[in-house]
Amino acid sequence: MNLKELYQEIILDHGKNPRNLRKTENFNKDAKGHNPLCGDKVHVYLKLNENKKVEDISFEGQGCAISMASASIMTDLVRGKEEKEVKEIVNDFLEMIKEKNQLNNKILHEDEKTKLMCLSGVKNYPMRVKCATLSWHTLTSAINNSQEEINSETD
Amino acid sequence: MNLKELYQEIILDHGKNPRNLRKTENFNKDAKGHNPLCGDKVHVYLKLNENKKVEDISFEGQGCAISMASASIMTDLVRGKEEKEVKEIVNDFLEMIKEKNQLNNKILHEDEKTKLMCLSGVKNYPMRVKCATLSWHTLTSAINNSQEEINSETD
Amino acid sequence: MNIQNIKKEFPIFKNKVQNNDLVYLDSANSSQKPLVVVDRIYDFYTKEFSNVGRSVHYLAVAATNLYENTRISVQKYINAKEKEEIVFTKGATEAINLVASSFGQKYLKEGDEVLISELEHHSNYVPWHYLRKSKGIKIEFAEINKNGEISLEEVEKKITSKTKIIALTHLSNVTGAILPIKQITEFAHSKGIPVLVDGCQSAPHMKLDMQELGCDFYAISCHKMYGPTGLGILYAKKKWLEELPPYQGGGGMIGEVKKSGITYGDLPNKYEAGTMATAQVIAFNESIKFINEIGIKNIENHEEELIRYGEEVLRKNNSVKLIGSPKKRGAVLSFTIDGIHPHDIATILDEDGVAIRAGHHCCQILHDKLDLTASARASIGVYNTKDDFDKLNSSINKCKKIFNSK
Amino acid sequence: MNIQNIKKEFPIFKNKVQNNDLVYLDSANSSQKPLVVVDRIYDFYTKEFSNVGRSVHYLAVAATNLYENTRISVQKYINAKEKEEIVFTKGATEAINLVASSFGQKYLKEGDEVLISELEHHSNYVPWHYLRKSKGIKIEFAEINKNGEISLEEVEKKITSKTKIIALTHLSNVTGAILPIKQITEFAHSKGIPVLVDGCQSAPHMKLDMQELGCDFYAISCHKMYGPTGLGILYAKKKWLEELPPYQGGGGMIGEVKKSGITYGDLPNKYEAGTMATAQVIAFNESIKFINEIGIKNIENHEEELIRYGEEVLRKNNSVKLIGSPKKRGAVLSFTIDGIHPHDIATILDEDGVAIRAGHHCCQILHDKLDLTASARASIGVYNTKDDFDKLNSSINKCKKIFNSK
Ligand SMILES: Cc1ncc(COP(=O)(O)O)c(C=O)c1O
Ligand SMILES: Cc1ncc(COP(=O)(O)O)c(C=O)c1O
Repeated sequence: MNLKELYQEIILDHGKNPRNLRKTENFNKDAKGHNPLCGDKVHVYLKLNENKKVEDISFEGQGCAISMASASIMTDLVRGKEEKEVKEIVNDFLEMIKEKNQLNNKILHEDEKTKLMCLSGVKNYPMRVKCATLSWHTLTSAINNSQEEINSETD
Repeated sequence: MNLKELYQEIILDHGKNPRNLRKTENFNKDAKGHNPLCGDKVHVYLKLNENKKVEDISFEGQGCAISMASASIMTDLVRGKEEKEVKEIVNDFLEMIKEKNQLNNKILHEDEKTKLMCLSGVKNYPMRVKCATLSWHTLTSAINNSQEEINSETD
Repeated sequence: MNIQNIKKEFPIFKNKVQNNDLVYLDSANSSQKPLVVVDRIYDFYTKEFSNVGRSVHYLAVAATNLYENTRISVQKYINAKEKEEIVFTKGATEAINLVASSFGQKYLKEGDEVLISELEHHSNYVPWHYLRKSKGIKIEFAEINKNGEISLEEVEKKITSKTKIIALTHLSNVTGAILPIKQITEFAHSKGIPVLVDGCQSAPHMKLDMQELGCDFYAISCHKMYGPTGLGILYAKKKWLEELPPYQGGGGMIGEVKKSGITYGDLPNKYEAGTMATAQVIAFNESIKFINEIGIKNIENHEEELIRYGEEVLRKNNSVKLIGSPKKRGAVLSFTIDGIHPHDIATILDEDGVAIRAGHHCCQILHDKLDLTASARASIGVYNTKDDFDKLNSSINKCKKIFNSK
Repeated sequence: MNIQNIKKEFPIFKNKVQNNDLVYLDSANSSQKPLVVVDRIYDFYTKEFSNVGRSVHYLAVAATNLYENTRISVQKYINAKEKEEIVFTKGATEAINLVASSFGQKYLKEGDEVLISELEHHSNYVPWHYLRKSKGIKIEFAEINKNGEISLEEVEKKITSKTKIIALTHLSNVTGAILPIKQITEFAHSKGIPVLVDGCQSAPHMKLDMQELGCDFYAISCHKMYGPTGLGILYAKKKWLEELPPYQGGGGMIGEVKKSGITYGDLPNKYEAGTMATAQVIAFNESIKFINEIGIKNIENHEEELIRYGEEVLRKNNSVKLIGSPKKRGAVLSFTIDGIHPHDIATILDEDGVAIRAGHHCCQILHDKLDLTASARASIGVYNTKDDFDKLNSSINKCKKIFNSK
């Protein structure tokens, strides 16, 4: 285990000053996520334009450094992508966190991937994986516009 | 432990051929007893005359050799005694079975006491004490004419 | 593992009980425990103990993983479709109470019928009786045939348009009859009726396959399955666990809690309120490993041969009367002896170290039907041998001698 | 037994956890187990195992006696009037569910009120919520004062003519506040209202005297009290156990069972359906002996000093905010650190072997009230020392360094 890998500068920075922590005006998709065990909560707002491109994305919520950083980085990386691409990024990220050691998608630039890989430190902290994935699951749910609230418990 | 002490001739005899296994006609007191764990059942019938003397006593029921012999011997010894005396005998018996090693009452003759002491072998078989005492508790309940059924579990 | 040497895995047989070798024929009541299971409990408490699920520290994470590993082992062992279909309870009794309570609350109303059988253990009758009292439902009893079995036809006959659930034992703890659960379930489902199976007596002895069996609910008692006391399992098809209301309320089973209302957690958490039997769940994984290492098929063969032998021995003993003669008999042999009450039999046998059970075995309805107040029961586990039945038999002969029975 | 050496009785502290000495500050979640308790489980399973109550053979009789001996020990330990007032459950959660279900069924109807508090653990709220849903009762919340306490006056204020039962924690598992249960009970009884006490957090730490306390129901979690998992205790005044309907139905709790109806067994059997947690009950006797040998008064003194020390240490650490400042604090210290989420704290502490809990501790209502989503909690047992708080403190400083917090 390695705390330094978990709490990298980037994580601490995004955790302390999360980007896109607000509510998108005129959002047309949204979903809530919740981890009943620890009480972490996130609400993701999306504005897709007519071409199904992410015009804006934001989130509200409370949580640990990992979950805030994860949501912050996610919203940064996903803006401007098409719905299909977003789904691919999400899946790639979730697979990386759970099994693989790298990101395979062809959508993100190398520097974006490097940023995202900063979250891979949670792999050594199984109880914290949920913190890192909650906002991502919630994003999926927002895109699918499924009404049910995401419980990170199902991870 | 000693099986011979438990299954003395007298016990086996009374167990096999219980005396007073019938229903007293015109009984004026009765009670039912039951051991929920093993299913043993006994129904004691009493006929007290105007002087509160036991004119007749009988029982119906099913159970092991110990419980049948105990009911059989009990009914034999109690007939003709006064209510007060019956209570004393019952208490003396119950104390003997549970703690003491002898019978102290002045009502029964020595040979009657010897007969009753045959039941003392159950002292070495804690799970069987209930078999020996069920009919006695039921007799008490019949005398007190309390309506509730006796559960040997309360021993 | 060699089935002939299996007894060595059970430390209890190393010591004398009242100067006798223990002849343990009371496994239907509760089985003995192999050393691996006891060791696991010991190690968990002395080296790894923590509560599960709630803390993020190392011990808690490790314990949570161990706990969930058992769930996966159970899932695989009984071939459930998903691990969320495995709910840990304090025993089979609680598992059945859970279903009766939650199903009853949502789906049963006055006049509805629950179909059980005359073979049922009190644990599969009393919970339904509660609904009879609170909701005015009716309980119907499928009746035994002369072999002490419940046939498919009998169940079919007793189903009416009001039957809302069927709850049956898989293997009778008295007659040893194995019920045709698969066929019953198929028929029941064709009528849209769910089936609960009391698997207490089958689980330790038979290969279990929930997807093959098709039933909706299956209750297991871990302490009868070489596992620790205080633990049971409810298998339930996911759709039921999703649809039914939760049972007990408390920590760990909630989603969000507000003064005004509550949402419930995901499966199977929704049904696991409060601190669970952590150490027992973790140790039960060893019970499953133990069974798997021998192979349940090997256990089945061993026990089948054994019970056939026992049946033969007792049949040859005149004045012993076997209760039930099912075509396929599970690990149970109940009997009476003319002129000797089962309690007296058990006491005398005990003096020789032969442990059997005497009583109604929590089956008063069945004993009433058979016009018995009690019976004696010898039941086996993987550690028993033919020798045990020989000893049983010679102790029975001692009983007869004491009672001067022929 | 010397309280300074008590840690040696707990084998878990003999091994390193991830190369660190274990600093276990999560006892409010579950306590570690002294060797005597683990050994008892081991010996019971390996040398004496049998199910209780149901068979008459030697092992069964011995196990039954051991089982009942624990009941008597518990009775004496909490000074209950009679041993029949002690019911074994699978946990405190089940104990409270039992009361809510049985009491609710018999005595509660639409519009009735149940008074609980904002301090309650979900286990003392969700069971009452069920009655809100099924019966339309109302749940009232006594509110905390600024110290995180529930005062007698607040309870008095919230009682109305519709209040039918009061259910309160004895010691808050978050603020550490100890409630004036005796005074509350006296007042409640003067209005004819029974009182249930959630004793999960008090039982391991305080002298208990049911007759002195006067409450009607008291729920205990054995795994928090140096005992095995999967076991709890419900103390209930005999008159309630007599009057209330049984909870779960099954073997062992019945009187007579017929197709047409059922009568129930005597106390406490009526409430102990199915095979109980035999080994756990028997081992719990050792937990009580363990506590008695140290002396609960000595434990109280030791822990009081310790928690005062811990409080001081944390108060001195700027940016640590304690939750609640009750006049008399139990074995719990909850806190937050500005700018660092409790989950992050717990993870960083864990790296040093310091095990605390982070989250809402099953008290969402309270956290909502305090406008927190989560908190960190250090809680102690008899094995803790001042050194543990020093280590906690230096690990907290490490957190602050990582997070650049002042
Ligand atoms: C105050 C309080 N009440 C109730 C409970 C529930 O106890 P258990 O989970 O052992 O059933 C706990 C512990 O989790 C507690 O701290
Ligand atoms: C057929 C059957 N059903 C249910 C039970 C109840 O199981 P438990 O007592 O473990 O809850 C038993 C065992 O006692 C049983 O044999």
